[in-house]
Formats: sequence, C-alpha cells, structure tokens
Amino acid sequence: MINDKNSQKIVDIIQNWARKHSIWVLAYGTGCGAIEIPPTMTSRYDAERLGVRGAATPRQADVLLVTGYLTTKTLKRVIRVYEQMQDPKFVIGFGSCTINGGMYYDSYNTIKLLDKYLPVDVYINGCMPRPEAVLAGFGKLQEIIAEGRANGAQKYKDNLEWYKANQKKIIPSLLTTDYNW
Amino acid sequence: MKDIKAKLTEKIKASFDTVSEKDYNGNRLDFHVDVKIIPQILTFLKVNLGYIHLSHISCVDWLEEGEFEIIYILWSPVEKLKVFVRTRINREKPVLPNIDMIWRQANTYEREMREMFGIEIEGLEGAEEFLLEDWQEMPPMRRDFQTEEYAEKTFWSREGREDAIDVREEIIKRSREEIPDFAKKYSR
Amino acid sequence: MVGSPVLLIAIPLLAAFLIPLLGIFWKELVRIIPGLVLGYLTILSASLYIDVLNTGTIVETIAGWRAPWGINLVFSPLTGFLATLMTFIGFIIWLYSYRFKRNVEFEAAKKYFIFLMLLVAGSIGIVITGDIFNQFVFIEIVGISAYALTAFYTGRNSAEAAFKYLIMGSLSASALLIAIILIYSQLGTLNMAEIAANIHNMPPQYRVTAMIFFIIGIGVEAEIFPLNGWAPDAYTEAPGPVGSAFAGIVVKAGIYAMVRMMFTLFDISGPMQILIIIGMITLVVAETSALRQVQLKRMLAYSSIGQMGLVLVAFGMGTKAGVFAALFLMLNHAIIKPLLFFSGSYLVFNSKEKNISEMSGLGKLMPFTAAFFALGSFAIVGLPPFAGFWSKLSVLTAAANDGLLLIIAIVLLVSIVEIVYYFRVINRIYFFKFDKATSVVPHKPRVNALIAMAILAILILVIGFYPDSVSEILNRASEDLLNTPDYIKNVLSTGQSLTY
Amino acid sequence: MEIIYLIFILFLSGAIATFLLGKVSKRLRDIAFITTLVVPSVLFFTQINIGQTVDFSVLGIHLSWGITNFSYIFAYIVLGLGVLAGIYAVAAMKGKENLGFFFFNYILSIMAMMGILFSRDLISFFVFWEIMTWSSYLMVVFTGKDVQKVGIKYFIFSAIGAYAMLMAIVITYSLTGSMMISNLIFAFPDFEFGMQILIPVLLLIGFGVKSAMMPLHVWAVGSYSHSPMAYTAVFSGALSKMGIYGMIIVMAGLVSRIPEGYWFREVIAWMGAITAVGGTLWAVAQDDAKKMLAYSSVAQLGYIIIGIAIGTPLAMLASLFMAILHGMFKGTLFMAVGAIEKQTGTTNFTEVTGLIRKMPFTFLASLMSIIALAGIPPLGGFIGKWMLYESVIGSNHYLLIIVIFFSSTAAFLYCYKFLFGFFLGQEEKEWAHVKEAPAMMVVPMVILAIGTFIFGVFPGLILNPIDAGLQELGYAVTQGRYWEMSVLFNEWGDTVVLQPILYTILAVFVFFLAFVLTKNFKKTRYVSTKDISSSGEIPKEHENLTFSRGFFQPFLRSVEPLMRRKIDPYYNSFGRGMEAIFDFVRRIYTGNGQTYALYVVVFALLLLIFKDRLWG
Amino acid sequence: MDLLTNILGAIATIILAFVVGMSYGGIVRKITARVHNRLGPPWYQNFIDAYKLFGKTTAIHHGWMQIMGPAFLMVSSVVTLMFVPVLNNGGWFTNLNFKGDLIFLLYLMVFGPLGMALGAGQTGNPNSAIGVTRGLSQMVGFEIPWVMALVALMIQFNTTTITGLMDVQQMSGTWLMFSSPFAFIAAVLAMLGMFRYSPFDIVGAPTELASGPVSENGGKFLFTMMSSGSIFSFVKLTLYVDLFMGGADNLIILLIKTFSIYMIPVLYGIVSPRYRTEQAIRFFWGWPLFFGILAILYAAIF
Repeated sequence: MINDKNSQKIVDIIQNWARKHSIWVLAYGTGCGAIEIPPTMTSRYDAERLGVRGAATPRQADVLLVTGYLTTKTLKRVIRVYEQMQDPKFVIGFGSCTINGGMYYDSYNTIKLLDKYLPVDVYINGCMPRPEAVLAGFGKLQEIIAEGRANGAQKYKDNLEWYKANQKKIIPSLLTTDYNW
Repeated sequence: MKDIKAKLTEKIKASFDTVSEKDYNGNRLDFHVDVKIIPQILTFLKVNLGYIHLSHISCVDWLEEGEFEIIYILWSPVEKLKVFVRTRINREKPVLPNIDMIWRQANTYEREMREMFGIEIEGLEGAEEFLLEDWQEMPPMRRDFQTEEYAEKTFWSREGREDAIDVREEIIKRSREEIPDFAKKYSR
Repeated sequence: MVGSPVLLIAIPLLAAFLIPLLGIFWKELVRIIPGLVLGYLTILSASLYIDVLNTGTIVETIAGWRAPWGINLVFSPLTGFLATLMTFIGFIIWLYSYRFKRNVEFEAAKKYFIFLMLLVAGSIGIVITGDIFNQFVFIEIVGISAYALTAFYTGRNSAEAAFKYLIMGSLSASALLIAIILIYSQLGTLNMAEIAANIHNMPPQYRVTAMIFFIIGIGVEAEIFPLNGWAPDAYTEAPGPVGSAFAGIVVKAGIYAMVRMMFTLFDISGPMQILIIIGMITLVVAETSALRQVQLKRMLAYSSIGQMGLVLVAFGMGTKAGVFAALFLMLNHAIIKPLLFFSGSYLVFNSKEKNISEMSGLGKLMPFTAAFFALGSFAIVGLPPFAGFWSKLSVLTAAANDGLLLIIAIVLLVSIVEIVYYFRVINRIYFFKFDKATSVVPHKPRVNALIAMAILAILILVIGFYPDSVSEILNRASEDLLNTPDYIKNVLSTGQSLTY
Repeated sequence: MEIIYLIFILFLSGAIATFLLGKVSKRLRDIAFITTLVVPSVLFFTQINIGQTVDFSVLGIHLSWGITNFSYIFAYIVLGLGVLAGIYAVAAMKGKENLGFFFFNYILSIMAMMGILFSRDLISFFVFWEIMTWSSYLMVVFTGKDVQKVGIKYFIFSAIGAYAMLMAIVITYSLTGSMMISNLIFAFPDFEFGMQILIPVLLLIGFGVKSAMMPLHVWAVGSYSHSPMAYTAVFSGALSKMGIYGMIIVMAGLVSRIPEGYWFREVIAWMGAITAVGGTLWAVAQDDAKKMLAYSSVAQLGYIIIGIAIGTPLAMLASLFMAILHGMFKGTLFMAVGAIEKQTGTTNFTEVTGLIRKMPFTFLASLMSIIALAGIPPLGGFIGKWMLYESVIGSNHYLLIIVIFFSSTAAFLYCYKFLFGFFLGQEEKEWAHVKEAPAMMVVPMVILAIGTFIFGVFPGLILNPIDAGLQELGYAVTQGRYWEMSVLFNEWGDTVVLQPILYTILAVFVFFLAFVLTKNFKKTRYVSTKDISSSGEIPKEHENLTFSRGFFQPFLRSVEPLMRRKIDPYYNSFGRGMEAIFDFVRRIYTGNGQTYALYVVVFALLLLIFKDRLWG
Repeated sequence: MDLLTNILGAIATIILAFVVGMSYGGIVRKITARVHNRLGPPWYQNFIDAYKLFGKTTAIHHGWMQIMGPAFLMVSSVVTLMFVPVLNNGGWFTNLNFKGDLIFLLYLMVFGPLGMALGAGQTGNPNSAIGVTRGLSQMVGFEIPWVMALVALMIQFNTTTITGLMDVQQMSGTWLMFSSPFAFIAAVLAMLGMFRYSPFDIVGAPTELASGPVSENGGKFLFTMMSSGSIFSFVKLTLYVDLFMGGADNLIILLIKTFSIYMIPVLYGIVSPRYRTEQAIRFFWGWPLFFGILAILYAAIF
C-alpha cells in the first residue's frame, strides 16, 4: 500500500484531513458573486463551522474564490494573486460567468472559460449560486482534498506553458513571473 | 424657464453666429455648434454665463452618416438649466479639441472617448491606456466592431453550447407581446 | 650701558626729520630707515629693560637739571616694559608695512613713515617721561600725527574721521592743560614725583577738579567710554597698519598715562570705583556695539575699546593681582590686536565695501591670513590655550579675590557677545562659499607681512602655552606701579642718573 | 620625561604632523593619524598607573595632572571610541577636502578629552574643556552647512556653559586659594550657604550644556547632525560624556555633602526625566537619521543624568554603565549613518530604503546597537536600564519611574524607524547600485556591536572598573552587593542572572531555525520586495511602495500636547531681543562730531556732579 | 541529570503553554461564534489550522530578516515563558523562575514584537509597516498603566520578582487583586490592549491593512507566529494570575484562573468596534492612567 503511487501515505492522509478542515479563503470579489460571501460566512450559514475562514492576503490563503465574471484586466490580477499563493492551493470558480461566460458570453473584454487560464478545482454553478450552493461547493472541495484529488496546482505546474500561452493570448503584457514553485 | 432659455439663446447668438438651438421641455436646451468653436463656447458658458459644471461628455457613433456626435452636457446651479452642446465630427478622421484646461474632469471623459471610439483629442495628456489594457483591435465602442465575433475568436466557447437554440428573438418577441399597457410607452 | 632712555625718544624724532631728506637720494631709504631705527630701539629698549630688571630704575635727567627742576625720564620696570613692548610692536608694524604703497605713491608712503615715527616717539615719550607738561607735549605729538594718519587717504570719510578726532583731541588737550595749570598753581611743580609727594597738601576741591580734567584729557587717548567717539571712525578710515599702531601703541600709552595719574600722581591706594565703573561701561557699550557692526575694521575698533575697558576695570581693582591682570591684558592686546588688524586689512582689501558679509570663503583663497585671523580671534576672546585666556583668567581671579561677582558675571557675558561677533566672521571666512560678485581678486599678503603676522602668532602661542614666560616681568611691572614711594624716591634722589 | 607629558606631546605633535603631512601625501597622513591615536592609547593603558601625578604651576597657581580610578572609566570610552571612530574616519572621509584640518581637530579633541580626565585641578580642566569645545566647534562647522545658525548656536551655548564654569572656578579660587578639585570637594561643606548653591549651579550649567540637559540642549541636535558622522560618533559617544564626568563630580563630590542636596538632586533628576521624554518624542518625530539619533542622544543622556541625580550606588553604577554603553552603541549608529550617507548620499528615511541586502554588515551592527539602545536583553543596553529602574524604584521616585518608562517605551518607536527606514522596506531601484561600505568602516562598527553583546552578558567586565571609580568617589564596594560577573542584584536582593538567559535564547534560536528551515529551506528562494500581495496589482518600477512619510503620525497626534512647546523660539526671541538692544546701544556712536563733543562736556559735568561719590 | 531534568521541564512547559494557548484561541473563536449566534468551529480548530499551516510550503522569502522575525517572536515567547512561574510550588515547571524579575520580563516581552516588526518590515509590504507603527504606538499607550500597576506592586511589597509577589500572596492569604485593587484595575485595562482583541486590533485590521504585519507571511512563518502568539498569551495570562490572583497550586486551578481572566478582554472585544490608534492611546491615558496613579499613591501611602 505504501509503495502504491495512487494511494496516499499516512502523513498525507493526516495532512489532507487538516487541509480539509482548514480552508482559508481568499475571496476575489470580482463580480456580483462577492455579495454572496457575507451571508455564507456569517450567522445565517456560518461557513466557519466547516473550518472555512477568510484570509487577508494570498500568502495566507488556501483557496482562491473567483466570484463571478473576469475581465481581461482583472484576470491579470487574479493570475498574479494565484501565483502568489503558497502550495497547496485550490481554485473555486464561482457562478456561471466563470464556467462559460454567462451573460457576458459576447463581451469584448470578459473571459468565458476560467479553466483555460487557471486550474479550477471546483466550479459552483448558478447565476448567482446561493450560499447553500457555495457551501456545497466547499463540501465538494473538502471531499476531493481528502481524497487527494485536488491537484489543480500540480496541474498548473505541469502544464505551465499551455496556461501561460492562453494567458498571453489575451494579456500580451503579462509579466511572466518565474513561477517555479 | 422660458425667459432664461430665451436670454441664454440671445446671449449665445450674440457671441457665436453659427449656432443653432433646439428647445426641449423642461430644463434642457440644446445647441448645435461647429467643432471649431467648441472650446470658445464652453469657456463662454462657463465663465460668462455660470454653467460651471460639466456633467458629462458623450459620444454617439452615427455609422450611417459617417459622423461622430459629441455632446457636452453642462449645468448651471443658479439657473437650474442643462445645456447640451452638440457637435459633429467626421468619422474617418475624428479630431476633437481638448477641453481639459476648462474642466479638469473632462480629461477622464476624453481619455475614455479616445480609447473607446478612437477619437483623437488634440493635446490630451494622460497615459495611453485607460480602461482597456493591451487592446489591439478597432476601438470597441464603434458600431462596426463585431463584438460577438471577437469574443468567439478570443475567449473560446465551452463545448456543448453550439447546439443551443438562440432564443433571444423569441424572448424579445414574447416580451413585447406580454408587455402591460402601462409599460408599453417605455419600451422600444 | 648700551645707551640711554633719551635715545628712545630722540632717535625716532630725528629719523622723522631725516626721512624726507634721505628720501631724496634713494627712495628705498624712506622704508629702510624706520626699520633700522625701530629695530635699534627695540634692542636698546630691551637691553635697557634687562638692566633695569637687574639693577633698578633708571632716572635720566635731561640737560643736567636734576628733578624736580629739570625734565627727567623714568625707565622703570613698568615704563621699560611698556616702552619695549611699543618699540617691538612698532618694529612689527614696520615689518608688516614695509611694502606700503611701494611703487605706487612715494609721497604718501613718506608721509606714512614720518608720522609712524612720530607716533612711536610720542607714545614712548608719554610712557617714560617723568614730567606732566612734557607728557602733555608728547600727547599732542601723538595726537597730531594720529590726526594726520587718520586723514591719510584724503577722502571724505577720512577727513571727517580725522576732524572728529581733532575736535575730541583738542577738547581733551585743553582739559589736560587746565589740569596741569591747576596743579602747577597749587603745587608749583610739574614733576610727577614731586607732585606725587605733595599731592596730599593740595586742597581737596582743587585736587578733585584737577583729577577730573586729567581724566578727560587723557581719556580720549585711553578710549574711555564717552570720549572714544573718534576711535571707530579713525580705526576704520586709517590704513591697516595705523589701526594696529593705534591699538598696539597709542592706546597703551593713553592707558599708562591714565593709570600713572591715578596711582602715582593722585596716590590713590585701594580700589578705584571710577575706573571700574568707567571701565565696565566702556566694556559693555563697546562690545555690544561691536556685535552689530557691518564693517570688519569698525568691529575690531569696538573690540579694542572694549578690551581697554577691561584693562581699566582690572586696574581699578587696585590690588596687585588686578594690576598684574591689567598689564597682562595690555600685553596680550598689544600682540593680538595688531595681528587681527594685519590679517583683517587683507581681508578688507579683498572686499569691495569693507563689509564682513563680503568676506565669504576667503579662507580658501588666503589660508595663512585667514588662519592668523582665526588664531587672533581665538586668542582675543580668551579661548585656551592661547594668550588671551590667561589674561582673562587673571582678571577674573583678581576680581574674585575682591569679591566682585557681578563684575565677573558681566565680563563673562560680554565675552559671549565677543565670541558671537568674532565667530561670525570666522564662519564667514572659512565656511561660506566664495562669492565672486562681492569680492575682488585677492591681494595675497607678501612675505614681510606674513613674517610679521607669524611672529605675533608665535608669541600668542608661546604665551598661551607657557604663560609663566611673561609672568615674572609683569609681576615686577605691577609692583613698580603700586610702589609710589619708591617711585618718588627714585626720581627725587639722584638715583642711578646719567647726565648728558 | 613623565609618560603623562609624553602622551600629550605625542597627541599634539601628532596632530600637527598629520596636518602637515596632509600637504605631502594622503597615505602618510592617514598613517600618521592612526598612529597618533593608537600610540598614546597604548601608552596610556600600559604605562600609566592610577594615582601617578605630575605637578607644576602656572602663573603661581599649583596644577596637577594624574589619572584616577574614576576618570579611568571615561578613558575607556574616549580612547576606545576615539581609536575605532578614527579608523572609521579614515575610510569614511576619504576624498573629502581639508582632511588635514579634520584630523587635526579630531586628535585635538581626543587630546582635550584625555586632558580633562587627567586634570586634577580646575584650571587645566577648564583649559582642556575649552580646547575640546573649540575643536568640536570646528568639526561642527566643518561641512559648512548652516554654519551661521548651528555653529554659532553650539558655540554660544558652550561658551555660556564654559563661562559659568569659569565663574565657579574663580570663585572657588578666591574662597579656597587653590585650584585643586580635591580642595574644592574638601572645603565645600564649610562654604557659606550662597556659595554652596551658586558653585554647583554654575558648574552644572557648564556640564549640563555639554551633556545636553533639557533647557540647554538646543545646540545638540544641529551640532550632532551637522558634523561629519565619523566625528559625531565621538561627539555624541564620548564628548558629551565629559559633561557627565563633571556632573558626577559635582553631584557626588559637592551636592551630596550639603543638606540642601536633596532638593538639588530632585530638580536635576526631573530635568533629566524631561530631557529623556522630550528627546525621545522629538526623535520619534524626525525624518532625518542624524537628527533622530541626535535627539536620541539627548534622551539617553537624560537617563544618565537621572541616575547621577539619584545618586545611590546602584544608580551611579547604572549611569556609568549606560555612559559607556551609550558611547558604544550610539557611536556605532552614527557610524552606520555615516556609512549610509557615504554610500547613498542621503540620510533621510523618506528617501533611502531597503539596504539590508546591500549593506548586511552595517545592518547587523545597527541591529545589535538598536537592540542595545532599546534596552532589550541580552544586549548591553539592558543592564544599564535595569539598574536605573531598580535604583529609581528603590529610591522611592514613584512618578519618575513612570516618566522614564514612558520615554523608554516610546524609544522603541524610533528604534524601529531607524531600522525600517534604512534597511527594511521596499528595495527601490534607485538604491540598487549601493554596496557595502569599505571594510575599514564596517569593522569598527562590528567590533563595537559585538562589544555591546559581550558586555550585555558579562557586565562585570565594565562594572569592575566602575566599582573602583565609585569607591574613589566615596561609595562603598558594590561588587557582590549589586553585581557579579554576570549576575545583577537590586536593592532588595532580587536577581537577574544573565548567562542562562543567553543560553536559553541561543538554544531556542538554534532549535527554531533547525525546526523551520531544515525541511524546506532549500526550496525557499528569495523574491524581490516588489513581489508583494498588493491586491493583485503588479507594482511598476516607478511606483513607490515605501511607507516612510508620516511614519508615526497617529502616535505623534496623540502626544502632540506634550510637544507643542519648543524651547527654541524662546531662545531665538531672546537672542533677537538682545540684538535689538545691542543695535540700540550701537547708536550711541552717532558718527557725529558734535555729539561726541557734547559727550565730552556731559562726561565732565557728570564727573563734577558725582565727584564726592566716586572716590573718597 | 539536573540539566536533563531542566530541559525536560522546559519542554513540558512549552508544550503545556502551546496546548493551553491554542485551545484558548479555539475556545475564543467558539465563544465569539456563539455570541454572533453562529455554531462556530470546534474548539480544536486552531490545532487544525496550525497543522495545516505547518504543512504548507514556504516557497519564498523576502530576505533573511523575514525568517528571523518569527524566530525572534518564538524566542521571546519561549524565554518569557521560562521566567514566569506556572505553578506556585514550581516543580517541573520551575525553569528559570528565580533568574529574572519583572522589569527584565517587561523588556524581554518587547524583544519578540520588535523582531516580528523587523520581519514584517523586510517583506516590503507597506501594510506591514503601517501595522507595525500602529502596534508600537499602541504599545506605548498600554505600557504606561501596566508599568504603573507593576511599580505599585513593587513599591508596596519591596520586591521586583514575580516569585516574591507570589510569596506575599501565599503568606497573607489574600490575592493582590483585593489587597491592591487599583493596581489590578489598571493592569486589567492595560491587558485589553495587550491581547490585541478589538477594540484594540487596529494592528492587523484585516480589511484595512490586509492583516498588517503578517500580511506577507504564510505557511511556516504564520505557523510560528500563531504558536508563539498562543504561548505568549498563556504567558501573559499566567503572569496575571501569578501577580494578582495568587498563582495556582495545580494545573486545574491554573486553567480556571487563566480562563476567567482571559474572558475579560475577549468578552470586551466581542462587543466592541475598533478604535483608531490615537483613540486607543487616549483610552489608555485616560482611566487606566488614573487608576495607575491611584495604585501608586495607594502603594506609597499604605
């Protein structure tokens, strides 16, 4: 079992359990989705009981929550924030705008597919998703963390060139920080 | 209000002869002027007549007529009157005089016009990029800019959306039909 | 016996007459002769002084008439000290001004050297004479040559300064004459020793009146407070070396006359309030006036007046310590003030309006001159380890011994004022940027001037580091001043007299 | 030839030789300079015995030179700092104009300080005091900035102090007939009451000026910040300690021997406290490092003055220890500022940032000095502060301790500002070219910084000579009662044991570093300070992300009532008033011949009127 | 052997402090949540967070001072812990109790925040520096009443050591919070600032300063700060208990006492909005200062 690459070591199990129960969220409040975060975190839905907690800066955060549509201009910042986060890190795409562009499907400056630019671990459907859906999304994330399948960051590292090419396509002036961690 | 408008028209006409005006109900008065006297008439309005507030600068793309219409909306807190100063410029080579020395805030509007319509403002200072970063296509607010095509080309669509039925026309039609009477006058 | 004290007066007077004559043959002689004369006088005076220190006071009767009938010269430890000092300073001034107006104006230079000789002769005469009328004559000689030197540049300002000096001088001369007449009418003698011996026989009202007129008469030369109005103008308008001659020679003679009058003639023993009060007022007024001066030479002039006020204060204490301090101050002042005037003149040369504000950055252009000026300033404000400190310390200890705490406080406060104005100049010379707009092309001092300054500077350092080198001399001199009976005895008895 | 004379002759001739050699060769000049500093120091520490005196007399006044146990303490500061700052100065001042003059004055002021320590009589004390004053004055105006304002201010205050001292000296002379310090101390209790007050007051004005006590401190900031930093290290580190030296003699020798001494002490202690608070608050408000350190020096001297004023053995130990340590760490800090100034050309916190990676050794030295300055264990500054607090509490000065604590807590603010302003924060491109200062500048700093560390753990090394010095002032043996080699006791016998503290700190440090770094440190890499979480925005090169302007604005707003009154305007208006009066006096000399003639007549009349009063 | 005992005792103390401090943190989160009418995280949530943070990678640093900053903090809290008596009778937890006194402790406690501030400064984030300046300013505020309270105790009982003050309480049988009440009030008011709960949490105001000094620190740095912060709060609580509440005879009493005193800042903080820096400073120089002066007068007179 220990030599099996697909299964987790005991240390990983403990660590993943800790990660699962301690999700520090950097809510990147881009669109209308930002307004769904306060009810999720406060008394009504109380995400903190699941260990979900807001983080102030990307350095401290585990999860990047992209709440809504991203213009190309914002995407640049989101990429930067994502790259500043420390491993292990996860991305939650929030609302249909991040999935397929949503109502901005024909905008000249709004991206449609977040996963072309960042490795999204969990999408939360809806326009907007209600806090219940958000909590469900967190639950899903916890699930895949526990299973060790939340390997978005690894995917990003492995396919860095592809991601970078996509990013560069719409943001020619993207400063290529040497992302090598 | 009528008196005010009449007086204003009289004063403007006394100073600028190539001006034609159009009156609207309420507190609004339009002037159509030539692009050359834009700075002069705005200065005159601001300094001599008390239209100290520039509410907005607007631009309309008259694609069919091959012109841009620029609208300066001024407001006098004393006379409580909005003055629209309209001018038209050629769409092929759009050049506009700079007025940010009259109102500092005009700079923002002008930069946006420059970026979104590609209108050249003479002597405008400020960074080239304002709202759009790394924009290489035709200015996106021009009416001949094909937005959907561009979005499709640039941002990819998620697969599985191709067979979606375009229901927009249907929705519009249905909404027209179902519009209540009291709302009909507001709709197209 | 190398010579006689009378030579100290006779030779410079003779030289003054010979200079124009010899100048006809070779123009350079006009410059060389004063130097030879002053050099000889210095050696003569010094050797006589050493004699005096070893053997006792020399009293010389002139033309064989013994005192009190004839005129006599007294060369005592005090007068000898002052005479030596004056001749030495005279020599240094000559050395400094050797190239004065050379190749420019022969006549002017001739005049300068003539009057310089007269000035020195007169000052020495004031010091070593034993006869009040004779002293009056010498004062007049000094005065007249000083007027002429003040008016040397023949400009409007010089003439005005000289005229002021002349008015004051004449007033004082008449006052002095009145005093002499009063004394003569009462005592029937003009010999100082005789007067000193009999002064208590004089009716008090006459005595006091005579003394007041004496004070007024001599006060002008001694630069005491209300009588020194001429001094700032004269110092400013006269040529640089003349200013140093005034400060180093003339004023010393005036002070001496004043002090001799008070101590010996009127035989006042113990503290003299009048000297202390006048001295304090002179000191305070002069130093505070100096603070706001724009012109350097005028500032130096006020400083000089202030120092003389301090000297009077020290004399006024009347104790041996006080007299010692006063003489020490005089010695230091005679060395330091010429140095300041010498270097200051070169600084003034290099500014258009003679203003302090135009001397920015001259220290870089003329390092030696500026350094000498700085040294002089350090010394005169009494910073150790330079000469001025020890004299100031002597004054203060003398005052403290008499319990004059208020005077100590005032003297020290005034010293702070002194520091302020001297250091303003030093700062400007050294630490400001040279400004071409206000300064002209620098005249750098020639070698002779530098040597003259260097000699004075070395003296300042020597006295500063080893004040005991002069303390013995000063002790003898102060004892001599205070010992009136001995003075009377020496003069009136045959003593060690010579006849010609 | 006495060795004592030899030391001074070496200093003096060395100074002149350095000055003259400067005209010939720069290298020779530097060598001569260092030699002149080192050789007499070696002679002093090897050849001079305590108690050995030479006697001579000047103008009939008996003078005497010799070193005592007490002045030996200060000799450590003067010579130690003098030599190290001298080595620093050679490198720091390289390429400047007029260096011969600089070195000349440097040596002269070191000599003068040694002279003060050697003086057993008041006259040579005063002479050396004045030499010290003017040589330091020439250093203050050396750079030529604001000379008329700063230099004159320094000299006027020094002169006021010195002349107050001189007045006390001559009064002493008239009362005792001797200039010996020991005679003054011996005869002092027998003086009449007025003199018992006047003499210490005058002397304390003199010493208070040099040690920058609060109403007399206004010269300090400008002078410290205007003289070259190489000299300011000595200026603030050693020269101001001469004021402390004199003050200790006055407080311990004179004031403590009269019954009114208690009130004297209280007043001085409170003045020290005000100095400490004011200095600290103003230091917090400064944006220029030199001025900040200058105010900080004022504050630190305030602590030392408090200790002296309290005067218990523990307080004296504290004061002297702080005096030595202040010399060390403040010297280092001034040197560090000098190094930064040399490398960057400015000392303003708002301009220089992020030098830590460029100047690591300077940072290290500064860090250790700042920790010492803040009084944080285990560095040396703590020992002094601890003893001071204990003595203040032990001597029942309840409110004083609060004031001191307030100022020492507020000191953390400027301590942090110093480190952050220069070394931490954004690494701007403007300073990318900056390199570490030359080794000759860095080594003295590091030596001093390590010294603070060693003395922080083994304070006994310094307290031993201090103890000997205090015994000479008449205090009982303090070793064993208040301190051991690395143990401190307070008046109630409570202890601080320093060595285990150090070991614990080191152990935790090592453990921590091993714990945190071993696993992942190799993966950890440096990123530039532009790579920060600034809301996703990518800072451009021209964007200034440095936070340095209005650094402690909230704090300053809340202490603003304390800082509203400055003493400078009062002095300035006093000075202006005096000048106006003097200007008025000047008008007595109207320049008009008639007026002068009138003066003569008036004078004659006055003399005639008052003829009976003036003599008789 | 002796040394080994000491080291083991020290480690036990550290573990105790860590566990208690962390648990208290979790409990505080729980209590806060309950006051907010939420369920809140479990009490052991802080352990999970800490472990997760420890498991995160630390891929970058902005310079070695950033690494040293948390180290300073850790050293400071651990060394301070060594000097504070945990239990009355010492035993295993004696450590270095008799080697230092209160003034030493006051200065030692500054060591950590200063190093932390340096670490924050090195990161180059302006928010960090702003937070640090606010923290230091606030520290000047609350240090005054705190020191006044301590000085009042010292001069009242003529000792400057914690053990000395504890002995006083043991012998007299009354807690100092009753025998010198003003000092206790001043100290408690100062404690509000010391724990940096709101209204005095301007230092790391998350929305305003992006958590201030720690904004660039994640992963192991944050873990270190978190754990040393927990140890530090344990140290402070124990210190209060030792000084004012007669110390503790065993661990249970210690927990009860520390927890009850911990509730003062926590409960005050939950219901308070945030002060600005100068408001905080003025707060501390108002009533707390007044009580401090009263305490000193009380101590000086009685």
